Amino acid sequence: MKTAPAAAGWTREQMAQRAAADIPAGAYVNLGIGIPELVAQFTGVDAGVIFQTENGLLGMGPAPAPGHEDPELINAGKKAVTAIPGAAYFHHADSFAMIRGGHIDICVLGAMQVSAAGDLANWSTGEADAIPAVGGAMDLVAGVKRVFVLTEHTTKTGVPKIVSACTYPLTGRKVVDRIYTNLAVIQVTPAGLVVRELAPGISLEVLQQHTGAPLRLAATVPDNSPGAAS
Amino acid sequence: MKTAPAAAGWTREQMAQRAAADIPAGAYVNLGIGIPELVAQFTGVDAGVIFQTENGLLGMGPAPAPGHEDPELINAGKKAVTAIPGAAYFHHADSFAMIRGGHIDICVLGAMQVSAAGDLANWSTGEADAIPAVGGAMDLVAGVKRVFVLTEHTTKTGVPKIVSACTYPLTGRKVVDRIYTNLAVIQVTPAGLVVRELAPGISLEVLQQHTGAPLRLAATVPDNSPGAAS
Amino acid sequence: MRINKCLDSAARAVADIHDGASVMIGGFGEAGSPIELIHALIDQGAKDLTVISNNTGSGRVGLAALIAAGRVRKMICSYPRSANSTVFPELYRQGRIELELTPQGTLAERIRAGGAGIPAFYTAAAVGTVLATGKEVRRFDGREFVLEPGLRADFALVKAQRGDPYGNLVYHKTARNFGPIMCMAARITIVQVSELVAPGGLDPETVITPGIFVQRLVVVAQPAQESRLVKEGRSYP
Amino acid sequence: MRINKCLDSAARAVADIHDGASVMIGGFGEAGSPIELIHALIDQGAKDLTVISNNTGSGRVGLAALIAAGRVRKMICSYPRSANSTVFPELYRQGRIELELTPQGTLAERIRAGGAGIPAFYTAAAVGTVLATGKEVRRFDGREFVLEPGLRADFALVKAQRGDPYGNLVYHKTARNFGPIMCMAARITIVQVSELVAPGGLDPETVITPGIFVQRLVVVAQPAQESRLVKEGRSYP
Repeated sequence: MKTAPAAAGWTREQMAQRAAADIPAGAYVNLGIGIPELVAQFTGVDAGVIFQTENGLLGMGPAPAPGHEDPELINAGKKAVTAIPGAAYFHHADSFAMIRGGHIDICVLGAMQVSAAGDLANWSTGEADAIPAVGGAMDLVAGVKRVFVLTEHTTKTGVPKIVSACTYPLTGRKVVDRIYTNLAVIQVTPAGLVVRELAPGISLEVLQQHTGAPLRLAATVPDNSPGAAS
Repeated sequence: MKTAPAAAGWTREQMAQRAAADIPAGAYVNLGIGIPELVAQFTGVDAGVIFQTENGLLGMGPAPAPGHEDPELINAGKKAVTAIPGAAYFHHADSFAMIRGGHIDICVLGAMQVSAAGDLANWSTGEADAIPAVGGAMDLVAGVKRVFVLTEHTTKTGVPKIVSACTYPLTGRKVVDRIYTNLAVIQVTPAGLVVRELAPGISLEVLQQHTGAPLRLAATVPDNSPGAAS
Repeated sequence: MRINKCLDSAARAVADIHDGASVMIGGFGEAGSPIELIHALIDQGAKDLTVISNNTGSGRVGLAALIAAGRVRKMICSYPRSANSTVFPELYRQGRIELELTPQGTLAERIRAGGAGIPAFYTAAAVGTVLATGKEVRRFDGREFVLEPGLRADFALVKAQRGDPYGNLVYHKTARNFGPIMCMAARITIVQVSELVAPGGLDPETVITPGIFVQRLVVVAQPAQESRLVKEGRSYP
Repeated sequence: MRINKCLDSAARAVADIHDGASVMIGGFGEAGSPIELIHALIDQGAKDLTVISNNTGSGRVGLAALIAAGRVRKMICSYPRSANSTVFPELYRQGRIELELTPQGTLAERIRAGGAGIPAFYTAAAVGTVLATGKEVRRFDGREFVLEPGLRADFALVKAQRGDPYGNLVYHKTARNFGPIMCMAARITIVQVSELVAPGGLDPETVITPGIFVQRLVVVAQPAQESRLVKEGRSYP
């Protein structure tokens, strides 16, 4: 069993797939930029899931075929997308009415840091020469019913992103419900962080070494060990 | 020259026409229920004037021909209307955003009482068994740039509607710009009520007898006396 | 597994409206009034309702019939009297129904705020009048405004022209009125449409209510016209 | 005598934008960015502008070119950095441009409130973060909210798809974004449309911006695509 920065676990696609599996039919979902965008590959309209993008589209479909991009049909990451049959366009105030008003069921966001209390930091390093850019992140975490974080478990240099208390400027306090990383699925509870699932080959001990806040195992955790029947 | 309740002056149509003459080209106008509705007969889209009705239509046209009424195309008085080419429909919050946001240039309203300070009472007698019903009147007087009152000068029993201070519950304080009655056109100014025009055959003395607040004559008043050249 | 919010009857759509529920009911006069949903609610029997609607209905059908049946404890509205409106005035004078009178634009904005997650906002409407009594007054840029709370409800009953199974809606002329904002402000929004189309049957540029704001949809192909029923002297049930 | 808000050039439409003016500029990235109106504003020369726009442009065309020309004293926006965005970051690091950073939904709602005559409202966004510093915090139903002021401007520059002489507008897909609310919130709203139709040429059920919110209209039949200009390394002027 590995212990050090080399802990690998799930791929980005597997992380996205794991998060997608927790999105129930009937859900309206907003996907953040980066790994969260991959979630759309594993669920969608056929599974009863509809994606909202805060720049004014409910019913966002996949990227268009090359050469069919419309520079005025984009997602919040300013990438070309499509609209599904049954989509709707609206302006920014209506879009954030949707978000702020609690109509979006789940948003899946990236993170720089998540605290044991569910605080999220994902918009600024707070450094003096950084250009602060918040976008819709603060509105999303304040308004959406459940916030999923989907992120590598540590930074590229192995520094834990899951911490006792965030050191970066916050996006919101006590807003994160669940954390999906390459190593585990972790639930934020009033009693702290609870590991619901471990990636294959990852033990609680290894996970804890890469985590800056205390973890405990849920009562039932699926057996994802390499030898288990799949 | 007559003095008593028999003071007649302008007809309702003439009152409406007089008010319409003061609506400049380019104006967006909301018309209240009653005599104000008649204003639409004397100005409109060909004069560069567009009517809004607060139940969700910009570009309200005249009543439809008999038999062509649509019970879902109505004005604020719940009468059948039409929509001009170049009209737009919208919902109630957008409609009152238009009103509250100062986008309507003029509204023409009926009145139960108007005070010398421009206070308006037009929604309730305040009696114990009256059913209070305010509709959009308070939003209109608070939001529209200029409020014209169009009303008979007195009640049917000859009681002045223009008073020193309203005794009925207010619709708004210091909101009325101008008053058009069957007897005169009166401007509300910080220095009190100023008569800008007298109906034919009406003297300032007669007007004052039918008015519950002090009046003074404007520097220049058009000669509407019966003998004057027209 | 695709989303499909259509139910096969108005009765099923309103089945879980509970005693004491707050219910927004669309319409400005008869335009946009969801008369078949209201009649289903009368049949269903829920009582002690708080109804949020601009008017109080006319004759003895639709909203007026719901009030006449004694099901409404309180009305929040801007204009509780109109032509052919006798039911509410009678009960009100008898002290048998409560009234929260709100300026129409404030009512609309309170509903929109409720749906948009805004707990309160300031407006100049009603400043200096009896309808501002007891409300916080605050000055911005030298002008006075009153604080008004957002308004939400357990249920909304709304009439639209056309919808798709996702709940996307378009309306008909001035029947749009309170529909789009009430859809936003209720926990469960129930809509009657005259016509149902497949997903993609509505141009996404022209959708007025995005489906996210609608929970249930019922087709009423030929909705009754309230003013005609009133003229004919009909009453419900 | 009928209303006709069309002008024959972007230059005439922006001629009276004064030094020190506040200017809302539509668009989310390049989608909906009124690039020809911005270029006309660069030519016109107004300076010390406060610009309200979600982003700060990219490359050295459009909004980025206006900033590069030193005409913008202050930006109010939610996301001042993006791909190919170098002009704003450089000036910001040099202390030569002011930034008021606002969460995107709060920015949108402040603009909508400004246009709707609401001087201030409460929102939960940014509560407990540095962006709530100095703002009034208030509890409603046990939850904290911050007070945010409505936002108005002297001018708005907006891009739409089609318009009529009364100023009624429809937009194109996600280029709609901030356009409709900025039209509401400016004293003078100037719109470039790709296509002009006669009154009645837009279905009144599908109008997104009613003409009352628009003061001037210019036809730009083939608007430039910002990302293409950036790719080609173009700069304005």
